[in-house]
This record gives sequence, structure tokens and C-alpha cells, in this order.
Amino acid sequence: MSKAAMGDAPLLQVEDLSISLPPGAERPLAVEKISFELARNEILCVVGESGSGKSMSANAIMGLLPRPHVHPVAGAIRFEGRDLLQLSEVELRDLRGSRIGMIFQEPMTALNPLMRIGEQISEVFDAHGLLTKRERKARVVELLREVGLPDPETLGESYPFRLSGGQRQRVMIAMALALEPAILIADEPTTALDVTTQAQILQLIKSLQERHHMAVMFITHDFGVVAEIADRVAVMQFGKIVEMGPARKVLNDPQHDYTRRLIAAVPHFEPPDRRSLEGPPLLSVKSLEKTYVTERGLFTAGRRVPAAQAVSFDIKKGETLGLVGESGSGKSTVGRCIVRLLESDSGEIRFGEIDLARLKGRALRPHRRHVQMIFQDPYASLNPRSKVGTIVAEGPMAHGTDRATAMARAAELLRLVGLDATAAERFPHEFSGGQRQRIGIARALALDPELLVADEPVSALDVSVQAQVLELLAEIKQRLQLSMLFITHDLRVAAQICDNIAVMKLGRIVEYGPTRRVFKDPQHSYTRELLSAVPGRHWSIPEVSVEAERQAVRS
Amino acid sequence: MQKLSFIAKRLVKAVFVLLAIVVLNFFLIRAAPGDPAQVMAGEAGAADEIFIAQLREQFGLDRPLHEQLLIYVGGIVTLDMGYSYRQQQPVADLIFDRLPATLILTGTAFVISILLGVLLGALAAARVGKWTDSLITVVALVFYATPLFWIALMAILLFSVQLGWLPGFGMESVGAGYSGFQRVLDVLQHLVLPATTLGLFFMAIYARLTRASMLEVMDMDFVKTARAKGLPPGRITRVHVLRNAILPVITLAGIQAGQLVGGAVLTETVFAWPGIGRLMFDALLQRDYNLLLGVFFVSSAMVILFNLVTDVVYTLVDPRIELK
Amino acid sequence: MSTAAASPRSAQAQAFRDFWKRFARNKGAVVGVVILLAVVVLAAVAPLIYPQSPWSMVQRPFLPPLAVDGFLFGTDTLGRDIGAGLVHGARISLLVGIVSTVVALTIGVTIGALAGYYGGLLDDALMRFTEFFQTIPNFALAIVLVAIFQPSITSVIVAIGIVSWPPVARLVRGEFLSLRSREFVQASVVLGQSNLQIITRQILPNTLSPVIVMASLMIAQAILLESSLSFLGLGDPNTMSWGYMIGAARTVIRQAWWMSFFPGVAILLTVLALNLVGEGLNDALNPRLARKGR
Amino acid sequence: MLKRFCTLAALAAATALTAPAALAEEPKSGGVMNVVIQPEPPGLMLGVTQNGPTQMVAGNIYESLLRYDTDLNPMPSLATAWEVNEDGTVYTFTLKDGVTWHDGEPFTAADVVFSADVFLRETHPRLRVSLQHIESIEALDDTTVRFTLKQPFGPFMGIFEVGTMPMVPKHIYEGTDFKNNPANNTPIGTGPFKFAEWERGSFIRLVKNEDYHVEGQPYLDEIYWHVIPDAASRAVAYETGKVDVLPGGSVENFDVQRLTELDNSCVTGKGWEYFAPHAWLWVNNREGPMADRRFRQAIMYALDREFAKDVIWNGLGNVPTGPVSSKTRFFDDDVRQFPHDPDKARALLEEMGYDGTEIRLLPLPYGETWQRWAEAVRQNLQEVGIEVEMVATDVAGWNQKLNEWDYDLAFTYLYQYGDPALGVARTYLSTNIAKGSPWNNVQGYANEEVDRLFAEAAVAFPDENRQSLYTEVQQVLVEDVPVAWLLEIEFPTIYRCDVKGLVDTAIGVNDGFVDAWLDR
Repeated sequence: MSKAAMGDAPLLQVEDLSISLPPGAERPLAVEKISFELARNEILCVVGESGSGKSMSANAIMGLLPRPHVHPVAGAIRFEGRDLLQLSEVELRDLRGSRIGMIFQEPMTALNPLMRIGEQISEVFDAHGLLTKRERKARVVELLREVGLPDPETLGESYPFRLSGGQRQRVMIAMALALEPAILIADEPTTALDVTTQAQILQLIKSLQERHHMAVMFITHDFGVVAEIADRVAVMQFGKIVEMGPARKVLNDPQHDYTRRLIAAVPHFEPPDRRSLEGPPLLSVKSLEKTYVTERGLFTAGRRVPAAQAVSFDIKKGETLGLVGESGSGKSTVGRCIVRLLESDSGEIRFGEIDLARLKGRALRPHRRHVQMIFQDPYASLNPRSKVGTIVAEGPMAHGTDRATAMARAAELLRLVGLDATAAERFPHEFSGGQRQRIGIARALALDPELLVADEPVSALDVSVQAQVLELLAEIKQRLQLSMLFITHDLRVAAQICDNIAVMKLGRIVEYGPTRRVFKDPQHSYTRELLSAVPGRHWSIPEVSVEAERQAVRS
Repeated sequence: MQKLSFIAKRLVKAVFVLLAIVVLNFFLIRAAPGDPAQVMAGEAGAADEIFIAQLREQFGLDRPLHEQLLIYVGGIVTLDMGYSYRQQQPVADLIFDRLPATLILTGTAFVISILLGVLLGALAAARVGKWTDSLITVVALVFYATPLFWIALMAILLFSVQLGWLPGFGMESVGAGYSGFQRVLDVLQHLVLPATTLGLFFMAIYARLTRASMLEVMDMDFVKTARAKGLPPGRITRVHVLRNAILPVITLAGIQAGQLVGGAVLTETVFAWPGIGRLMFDALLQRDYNLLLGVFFVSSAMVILFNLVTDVVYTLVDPRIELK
Repeated sequence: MSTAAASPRSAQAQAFRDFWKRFARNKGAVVGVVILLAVVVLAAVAPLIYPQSPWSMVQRPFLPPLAVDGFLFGTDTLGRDIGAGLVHGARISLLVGIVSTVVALTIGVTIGALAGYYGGLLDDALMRFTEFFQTIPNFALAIVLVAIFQPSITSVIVAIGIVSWPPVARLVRGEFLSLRSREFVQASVVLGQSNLQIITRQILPNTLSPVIVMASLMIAQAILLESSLSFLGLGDPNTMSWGYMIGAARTVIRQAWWMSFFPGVAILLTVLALNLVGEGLNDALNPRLARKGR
Repeated sequence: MLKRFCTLAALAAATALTAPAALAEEPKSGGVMNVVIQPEPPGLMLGVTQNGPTQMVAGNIYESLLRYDTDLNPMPSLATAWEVNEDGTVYTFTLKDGVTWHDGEPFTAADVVFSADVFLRETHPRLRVSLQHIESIEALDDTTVRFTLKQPFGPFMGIFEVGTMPMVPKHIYEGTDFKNNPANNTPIGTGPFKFAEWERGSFIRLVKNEDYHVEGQPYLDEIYWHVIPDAASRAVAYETGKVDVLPGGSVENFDVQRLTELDNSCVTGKGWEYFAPHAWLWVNNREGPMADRRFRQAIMYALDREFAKDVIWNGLGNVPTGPVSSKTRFFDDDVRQFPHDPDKARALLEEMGYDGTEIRLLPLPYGETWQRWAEAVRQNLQEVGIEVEMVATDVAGWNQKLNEWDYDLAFTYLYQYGDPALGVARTYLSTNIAKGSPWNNVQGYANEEVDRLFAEAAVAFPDENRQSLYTEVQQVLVEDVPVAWLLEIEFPTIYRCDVKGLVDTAIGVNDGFVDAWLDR
């Protein structure tokens, strides 16, 4: 165990903490005998993949475990001379908010939708019986200003739904900081945010931490974020801390095999050199326009939200075009227009001789096979009531292939994406996220398409699984000579997989060019902003050797 | 301003819906065999063709159906619901005569059921898994599963006949000559049994809904935020959980408030309550078209009105809803 | 990853076992199933226990329960065996409950599916149509419908079906709306499946859980509604149903409590059982909600 | 001889005037009476609306020239004396002096002429039939009215009952639209009670007419008529002491026994002699097996009419022998008898070769009693092998089905109004076969012999001649069974025993509470 940084006595000591899971869960303990310390004035990042028990540890400190099924069974959490696990609910309540503050992952749901922002913040004072009404009001404004929110006076009177995700997360931080707690626990506070917003929030947390000399326990799955803010790092796997140490050491010289594997899976920010492609375009999008009109009433004109304006690009055979941008940029809209899930308002989607945008209904159906799609959410993209074999075979069957042939082809494809033969007879819920994404790929391939539209195909996956799926995509693309439109918000992924990149903002392509050129020499200010917001971009990922051979494809 | 134009727009829309309902009902009701002339002729103890023809002419039943419809809709547009030849009174008079009784009964039941239902539901949710919860859940379920008229009969049997505590029928002691406060007291006494019986069923619904809704809200992130702030559980339940959990209750209450005006046919029948529900049932049996249509018109109008009220209330409670 | 190399058939058996395990965690639901089974069995063997028509006047009228051997529940105002009425009535109550629910489901699922899937103007039109039916008070509409068609088992079933479908339509529409934008449905669109295939193969199977839960509660409501109609004298005069029995006995409730008491209890138990089963189904089929409440 | 009859009647009437029925006790004045009314009457203007509930309330407000004792003998009311000429074609009535309408206007012979000849001729279909026999109605002076008949009309002296010929005020109605006159909402009569208020759906209140033309009467100060739509609730209302009188038909028969066993509770089947409600099954003679007389006779044998009377009607009433009620004039029981005999019924069915055709049975939609009765009848018929399907309807549907002859068997009951010519003949005359009415020869029975006998009996004079004709027609009809007679109904009036003078005439509570008083 490493000693506390800065020579101070540790503020918080977690000793041999074990937390039970309800009977029937995949393992008996969510967290097993973990120990760590948190010192004043430091940021400890707890990093791990989903299910590693990192959030549980944080919630245990706050006494917010979902009792009675999940509760600490052993160990101690020492804070200011007391063992938090021994405190009564009332004593714990006194500490919450005042000595230990917490912020959560989902800013959209973490605020009471029916209560004004100001009220929700001043509730903290109320709960701890502090300040007069007027003082509270003044303090709320002060706090909102401190977390960098515009026009704090009127903002306090607003309801949460008026605020963007980033703004809400700032409100959450203001709330957590209201009583100047000694410890701030941040549970994946930037995961749900766009990359530029994420950079701002990370900056905010870091500066607040420095100003108030807080200890911050920062939980994340993203090594880029770790590289950005961590003083120390604890890596968790299956409820255990497998490696802990100063950030620089863990990031650049990881010791434990798991840590090495995780770091090896992080895509490099540096785009590799790629040969340029020749030949006529396979897909040619010209002046695509799509505007959403919000619910039009009998007497009201709907609000118009442009999602794609004058969007034009080409994809050649064998090319991967990356469509990058933040949420609301219109990148998914463009993807959906191309696979004809959405009707574009105007413009051409020329695929070979055909303009896909012109076709409708029955006429369109036979042409759908050429362009197939891979979806983001591996849980939502497979019909939970269908067997995997059927899911894969459905496409060919819809185009007239008989069932037996289609099923045989499905089995073949499932093997191709690395699943075994029995998979066809099982239901989606029996598979992990990564496996499901493989099924999704098999389904898309079943129609022998020439173009794949992949809409954030790996963003819902853990980093190690993400790497495997990306690898599979690259391999298949290569083998089948496919073209791909790759939609992503993750510039690291884009850097590694795309030949060309189009950057979208508010429905327009602001920059379009070869990946390396765009990364090295961005022309548009927004592109520069995006690139500079990528967490840990200055961290050059070490070339670690991963001893154990890459985990079996079907993990 | 925004609110006013919203309401105006909704009202215009409502008028169309109402007219459609009127037309639909018109044909629905005329589809029934038998007409009021036959019923009245029957009751007169004798009928010859001249007499029935006279009645038909008097009621306008000798005209072609579309003409009858036009006349009726024309009347409705000018808020004239026609004349009940059977009762020999304007339909509007008959309905508005009965409306107060229905409103008193259903309104009281409504208030009882919501207050009690939300209270019990909240209590059950707060004590989830404990015996209080089990008891409330079982009681609510039993009331929910019991035929209303059966409970009504049993209640009369027990409290009115056996124990003699409360009057079992009517709305007031007729002929007692009460006035002022005494009369209010008298009506209240008469109100206890029917309002409670009617209220129990709805109470069960609200209790179940509130409980389920509370449990759902309790699982939400912002409740965790509230706990992380160090708020005491009572405050979390009141300020954060209940306020959010009450939204579906408001929706249901809005739907029901509208329907209450249509009266509670069963309750009014068993307790001889002189309300709209019973008026409708009698009008149906006697094929008193104008009256029946009038009741439907008024109750549909009330449903629409209360939907509007619910929408407005909703915007007051939930800032996210914008008036369109 | 769990190993699930078992054969499909045993996988299905396993799925059922899992379902039952989740269902049986709700003790009330198990009680409900037991009561319901008892009612179903009684209904099934009614002709064996009481071979005579329940309308036969077989004993002295107004015979209290147990007063004469073989007349466990006494006789009614005309000397008919209440026991016979109870078991034969179970058949009608269940029949009305189930068939009217099927009617309501057919209408509601069709309308809800079309509205939710196609959206736009069709959705608007269908939802306005649904609103009509919701604007007219339910019970009043049922009364009018039965009166128009003249009381008979068919008209009662149709009327109950007609007043009960709007919630189904709304539920199914809601499910369709949310499922429609689900990625697996979009995947089918991209694959080129027809609308009909998508509706029936992709979306509909996924709406089944909430619909099944709702159906079980609707049967309960339909039984209550039927009894209320009978109470007002709007039942089929040729079928012995519990609602009819209470309606017929209410005038003599003070001399002969048993005549309305037993059918009342029968309704209460059956409806209660259906509600309990409905909650159990909800717990078992919608696991997200199941966590709560315990 | 005729002269003597009339004088005697006048004499009897004179005694009745000064000392009504109960001589034993001195009536007490004052008090409020609470009575149930079901269903709520559509209006109270008896000249315009003649249904049961209207008459029950309005019988207190309006009066006619005569009243009738329980043997159907006329008694004076607004007329104090009457005479008839030798051949029975001219009747002269002397009206009572000093009678005023509730609004203070005097009641005169002109009102009688207006009522009978103008108002009721337009509004009263039942009276209209009788008025066809009348040549002219004249006011000889303010207190004398003369009716001149076209030929002798046997039932003539029976049409002066208040529901049949209510006197309406000429000064209010003359020259107006009778049916839509707003005055109908505040009825004005000459009766013992005045209309006070009507809370629709709740109650009707009448108050004592202080200027009533009989000194010292009425005894009651107020009458409340309570509208209570549910039969069980009506029973409770009586039980809890809220109402004093339950008129016939206001509670289900199954409740009658229990209610009469309460303290201070009395029951009477009297007061229906004039109406003599006669219940039967319409049998559609035109169609299917019902066209066969043997089938109709089989029905008569199959029915257990005694059981129905005892169980469903609490033993009240009589099993009828035929079309004429034993209460009605010219009744004769010298006819074929139909005891309950399932074997005979089966034998008749076998003989005619009944093939098991299903028969539709239409109950009378008047509540539980009738529903139970229909169920019992269905069971009776099924026991002898007749397949029966019951068809449910409401009042409107029932009327329509009968009007359209769309039925096989249907329950009904009809009033006989004291005389076969008024209440019996209409059901069996072949001239009365016409769609559109549930009160005529709905069963489609046609028999020239019967037509002739009824026609002669109506105008025969004197009564001995009528009797022999009616005896013959009864014998013919019973043999043919055009309808299946079920019961001479007695609707029990239940009342507190300390309510005196309630039912002492042939129309019972419909005759108003002029003689009623409370012994409290």
C-alpha cells in the first residue's frame, strides 16, 4: 500500500471493507476486503470496468448502499476519528452534505424536477440547520457563481429542465460544495457529458479541489480522465483493488496484468498513417437537409430544429468515414437518413445508380440490403423475444431467402463474428454486451451489404471489450471489402479507425478531410476545441506488453 | 397570457369533440328499440294509434332522423338541450335540479377517497414490507375487488337498519323543516353512508396508485441526491418523493373528477340519492331521448372541462409541462 | 457468462421455472392462483356436482344454509339451490370476464398498435376516437349499450368489451411508440422487413408482458362490471350468474342474507384472486418494477 | 225500479258524506303523512297524464263526479245525485253547491262539460273510447249536467272515477295548448289537497285545502310523496319510520311479509276492486305451436299458478278462472278448470306433436317480482318439455315487441275498470287486432262468436241480460285459451295501523286521502 501523499495524516481510511451482494448475484461480495486511504488535498481516482465494485465503495462511505440486500459485512471506514460503518443513521445524516459531499453520473435525473435550483441548494443548509433565510439566498448565488454558472441570480429561480446536462452537473457540484465538505465523492460525474463539457467540469473540479483543499474520490472508467486529473489511482477488478499508486506510475508503468490490459485497450490519440483510396465513390451524399418540427398542434406552428444542413460527403469502396461531433450535432440524423430510417427533406443519397432518398415504401425495400446498420446499444438492438439465429436470419428471409438457407447462413456468420454454433438457439439476454454487439454485426452482414453505417457501435461497451469489437470490425471490413460510415463522439476511436473524418456541429459539417490532417492541422475552431477537450490527450500511452494472450474473443 | 390562449385553444377543440359526442350519442340512443311515445302510451293505460301519433308529433319523432339531429344539434349550439316531454320540463332544468345532489355526493366521495387514498398509499410506501404496508395493501385490494352495490347494501343493513345510526336513503329528512345549519347537518348525516361507500372503492384505487408511484419515485436518482445532502427521511418523503409521486394521482383524479358528474348510478340507486346518475338510468329505460342526451352532453362536457383543469393544475405542479 | 448449452426445450422449461420463481416470490399471487384454480375447477365440474339446471326449483324457498341436508348454501326466493347457482355462476362469470377481455384486447391492441406504429394523422384520428370513448362515463356507456342491444350474454360481453378497450389501446400505443424507436425495431426496418412483419414479429411480442398483466386485471373488472349490470337488471335472463343472484336477492337481503352474501363473496374472492395474480404476473414479467414493494 | 236504485244510492251516499267508513272512532285532525311514490310521476296534471303514479298523487288534487265503494257502487263526490231515464240513455247529474277550485274560482257545470267534452276528449285516450257512446253533454244550469247516450251503454255509471274523468278548470285551460300549458306544473283542482312543491327526484308536497267542500275534511295537514327509486330502499324507509304508507307495488312482494310483521304495521289487498288488475300471458296465436289450441291448453296445465300466487305474491290475490276477474261485474266461474297437471300438459303436447320449437318468453320489466314470476313460468314450461328462452327488455322494448307482435309468450296485466265492456272485451275482439298497441287483441285471437257476444253485452239492458251474454263468452274463451290467465292481482298496501281511513273505496290510495287521519 502506498503511503498518503503530501505527508498529511490520511483524512479517510478504508480498512478491509467487504460489501455483500444479494443472494443469487454473480458473486457473493460486491467489494472484497478493500483498503485505501484518502488524504487532504488529493484526487484519488478509482478506476475499473462496469461491475468492478467501484461505485459500491463510494456509496458505502456515504452510507447510501441500497439496503437491506447490499450492506457492508466487514471492515471499517474511518473518518475524523469515527468508524462510519458504526454510526447511526442520524449521525451519518449529519456528516452527509456537510463533511462529505457527493455528485453522481446522471445530471439529468439527479435533480428534483419539480423544485427550483436555488431551493434545492439551500435545502442543504436547511438540513443542517445553518444560516438564515437571507444568508442562504446570498450563499446560493455565491455558489452558483463559483461553479461558473451564468446569471446566478435568475438561475436559482429556474427549474432543472431549463438547464443543460453540464449546467446541471455544475449545480450538483455547487450543492455538494455548499458546506465546504472535507471530502467530495464524484461517481462518474462526466460520463454522461459531451467531451467539451467534460473538459470544463474536470477543470472545475480540479480548481475547486485546489481552492478548498478538499480530498476528492473520483470514480471513473476512463483512463483519459484519470490521466487528466488524478493524483493517485486505484484500479479495481471483481471487487478487489488490484493496483494502487501515484497516477504517473500507474499510467506509465502499470504493474498488474489487468491494469496493463486496460491501458493497452485505450485507443491512441495519434492517428496512424493511412494510404489514400482511389476510385469512384460508392456512396455520395449531396446537400442533405433534415429539419425536425416539434409537435404541431391544431393552431400552433411547431418549433423547427435543423439537424442536417447542406451535408455532403463521399464514401469510396473500402473507405471508413468518421462522422464525429457532440450530442445534438446531427451526426446520427445523417446516419439514419442514409439507412432510410429517417426521411430527409431534400438532397441526394446516391448509391451507385440509385438515389436512395427518392425511393419509398415497397420500392425501397429491395435496395435496403446494400446499406446496413450497426446500432449503439447492444441491449436495445436485439429483440429480446427472438432467438439469436432468427435475428440474424430475418434479413435474408425478408428478402426471399428460405428459412433453412437463411439459418445456415446465420450459423456461418455467427462463427465469423466469433460466437459458437449453439448461439443461434439462445436468446439475447444470455449474452454479454460485447457478444451482443457481435450478433448485431452478424445481422448486418447477413444481407451482404456494401456499406455499413455504424452508429456509436462501441460507446456502450467497457474499454477492453470495445477494443475487441473495433478489431473485429476492422478485420471484417478488410476481409469483405466493405465501406463504413462510422458515427462516434469519441475522437480517440475515430483517430484509430477512420480514413477520413467529417466534423459536425449543429447540423453542418464544419471540417472534412483525411483523419491525420484533421488531427494534426485542424482548420475550424470547433475542431480545435474538440481535440483539445479529449481527456488525457497529452498522456502518451505506454506500449505495455500484455502477458496473458488476448482474452478469448468471446469474453 | 400564454395560459389564456392555451385555454382558449383547448376550448375550441373541446367544442368539436363535444359536438362529435353529441352526434354519436344521438345515433347510439336512437338505435335502441322502442320510443318514448310507446312508453308513455303504455303508462297511460291505453293507446290508440291517434294517441301515439299525437305523441310522436309532439316529440318531433315523426320527422326524418337527420332532421331530428339537425334540430337537436342546433339546440345544443345555442345551449338549449331541448324539452323532456315525458317529464314535461326543459331538460336543462331537470339536469341542473339534480346536479347539486350529485356533486355533493360524488364530490365528498372524491375528496374522501383522494385524501385517505393518498395518505394510506404514502404510509404503505413509507413502511414498505412492514405489516402496516401489508394491511393497507390487503384492505385496499379487498375494497377494490368488492362490488360497490354489495358494500352499499351491507352498509345500509348494518348502520341504518341494525344499528340505526345513520339514515339509509335520501338526501335529507323531508318534511323535518330544517333550515340553516340544522339542514346542513341533516344532509351531512344522509351523506355519510353513500359518500363513504362510493369513496372506499376510489380510495382503494388512489392508495394503490400512490403506493406504486411513491415506490417508483423512491428509486429515482434525485432521492439519492437528497439523501446525500443529509436530509432527514421525513423531509425526503414529503418534499421530494410525494410531490413527484402525486403527478399520476393528479392525472387519474382529473379523469375521475370529470366522470363523477355523470353520477354514480349504482350508489344513487341503492341510497335513493336524487342525482344525475339515476336520472340518466330512468331516462334510458323510458327512452327520454332529450333528457338522456342532455345528461350525456353535460357529463361529457364536464369530463372535457376537468381534463382542461387537470392540464392547468399539472402545469402548476410540474414546471416541465409547457402549455401548448 | 453463464453456460447455457442446454437444449431449447429444457431452456423453455427453465424459463418457465424462472418465471414461476419470480411469480411465487409474491405470496399473495400464489394465494390468488390457488383461489382461481379452485374457481376454474368448480366451473369445470359444475354439471357433475349439480347436474340439474340451477334454475330448478328443488326445495322450499327461503331455506337457510345447512337447514336441509345437501343444501349447504340454502335456497333462494323460488326454492332454487344457491350452491348450484354458485358453481354454474362461476362458469358465466369466467366466460364473461374472459371473452369480454378478449374482445377489448382485440379492439385495443389493434387500435393501439396502428396508432403507435404509424403515428401521425392516423395516430391522431385513432386517439381522438379513443378519447370519445373515454369521455363518456364507462358504466353509463355500458348500460346504454346493453339496453340498446337488449340484455343477453352476447350484448353484455360486447358492451363490456367496448367500454374496456381504451386503456388497452393507450397502453399498447405507448409500448409501440417506445418500442418503435428501439434499435432492434429500427434494425428490422433497415433489414427490409415489411410493416406487418415488424408489427407482429418484432413489436407485438414485446408488448405482451404489460398486456397480459392488464388482461388479468381486466377480467377482474369485467366480472365486477357484469355483476353491476345484472344488479340493475341488465343481465342475460337465461344464464345464472353471480351478479344476477345478488341482483335478485337484494330485495330480500334482510330476511335472507345468504342469498346475496355467498355470491358476493364468490365475486370478491374471484376478483381478488385475479388482482393478486395480476400483481404476481407484473412482478414476474416486469422485473424492473418487481424489486419494489418488497 | 231504476229510479229506486238511484235514490238508494243517493241515500247511501248521503250517509257516507256525514259519517265515512269507520264509524267507531272520531277522526283526529292534523299531522303529516309520508307516502312512497314509485316511479316518480312525469307530471301531476291528471287530465294530461294518466299513468299510475300521477293518479296516485293527483287523486288528491283532482276529483270527478263520483266515487265507488268496494262493491263498485257509485258514491257522490262532486255530484250529489243522479238520475237515469227509462231506456238508459239520458243521465242527469246534480252538482254540489259552493265547490271552488284551488285558486278560488267557483266550480260549475260548465267545467264538467269542458272537461269531458273538450279537454279529455283530446287528451284521454281511454275515456275517448267511452265518450264515443255519448251523443251530447250539456250544462242545464250551473249545477246540473245532462249526458245523452246514443244507445244504452252498460258501463256508463262506471266512468266517473277520478282517473277516468278528472274535472279540470275551464277558466285556466280553455283555448290553450292543453299538453304544453305551463299551468300543468302547478295543478289546480277541487280536491282535498293543494299542490305545494315538487323537488324533482326527491319529494312532492301537498297541503291541506282549507276551503275543501266537505266541512272538517281533509284531516291531514300535509302529505309528502317520497321518490325512492330502489325497492329495497323503499322497504328500509318504511322500516325506519320515514314513511307511513307503501302503496301497492312499491316494495317487492318478497318484502311484504316481513314488513307487515313489524310493530304497528298493517296490510290490505283492498282498494283494487275497480281496477281489478288481471295478469296473463299473451300467447301469440298466429305463430308456431301457439296457433294450436292444444298447445295453449297445455300451457295452462303446465303452469303452477297456486305456487306463483303463494311464493311470488305472498298468497295475495286469486287464481283466475278466465278472462273476467272475480272482482269485476258479470264474473262467472262456471267454466272449464285448469289445475296444475304436468301430465295432462305433456299428453296434450304429444297429441299435437310438439316438435320442441323454442318459445320466446317476454317478462314484464316491472321489477324483481315479475322477473321471478317469469323464471318460475319458464321452469314450469320446461318441466313439461317446452323449450323456453327468456328475452330481456326494458319498458320501451317490451312495448315495441308487443306492438310489433314480435313475441311468443309475454307477461302482462291489465285493468278491468269494473266492467267487462271497458276492461275485458278489448283483449278479445277481433276488431281490436292492430299493430301499435300493447293493450288490444295483441295475441291475434279471432272468433266471430266472441265478437258478437261482447258487442251485444255492451249495449244490452238491463244487467240480467248482460250477465247471460258474459257468462257465455267466458265459457267460450276459457275453452279456447287465447291467453293464459295467471292471477287476479292484489297489490298489497302496507301502512301504519294508526293511519285510519286510508283505503275504503274501490280505487284505494288512488282516490286521495280525503278520509285519512292519523290516530297519534
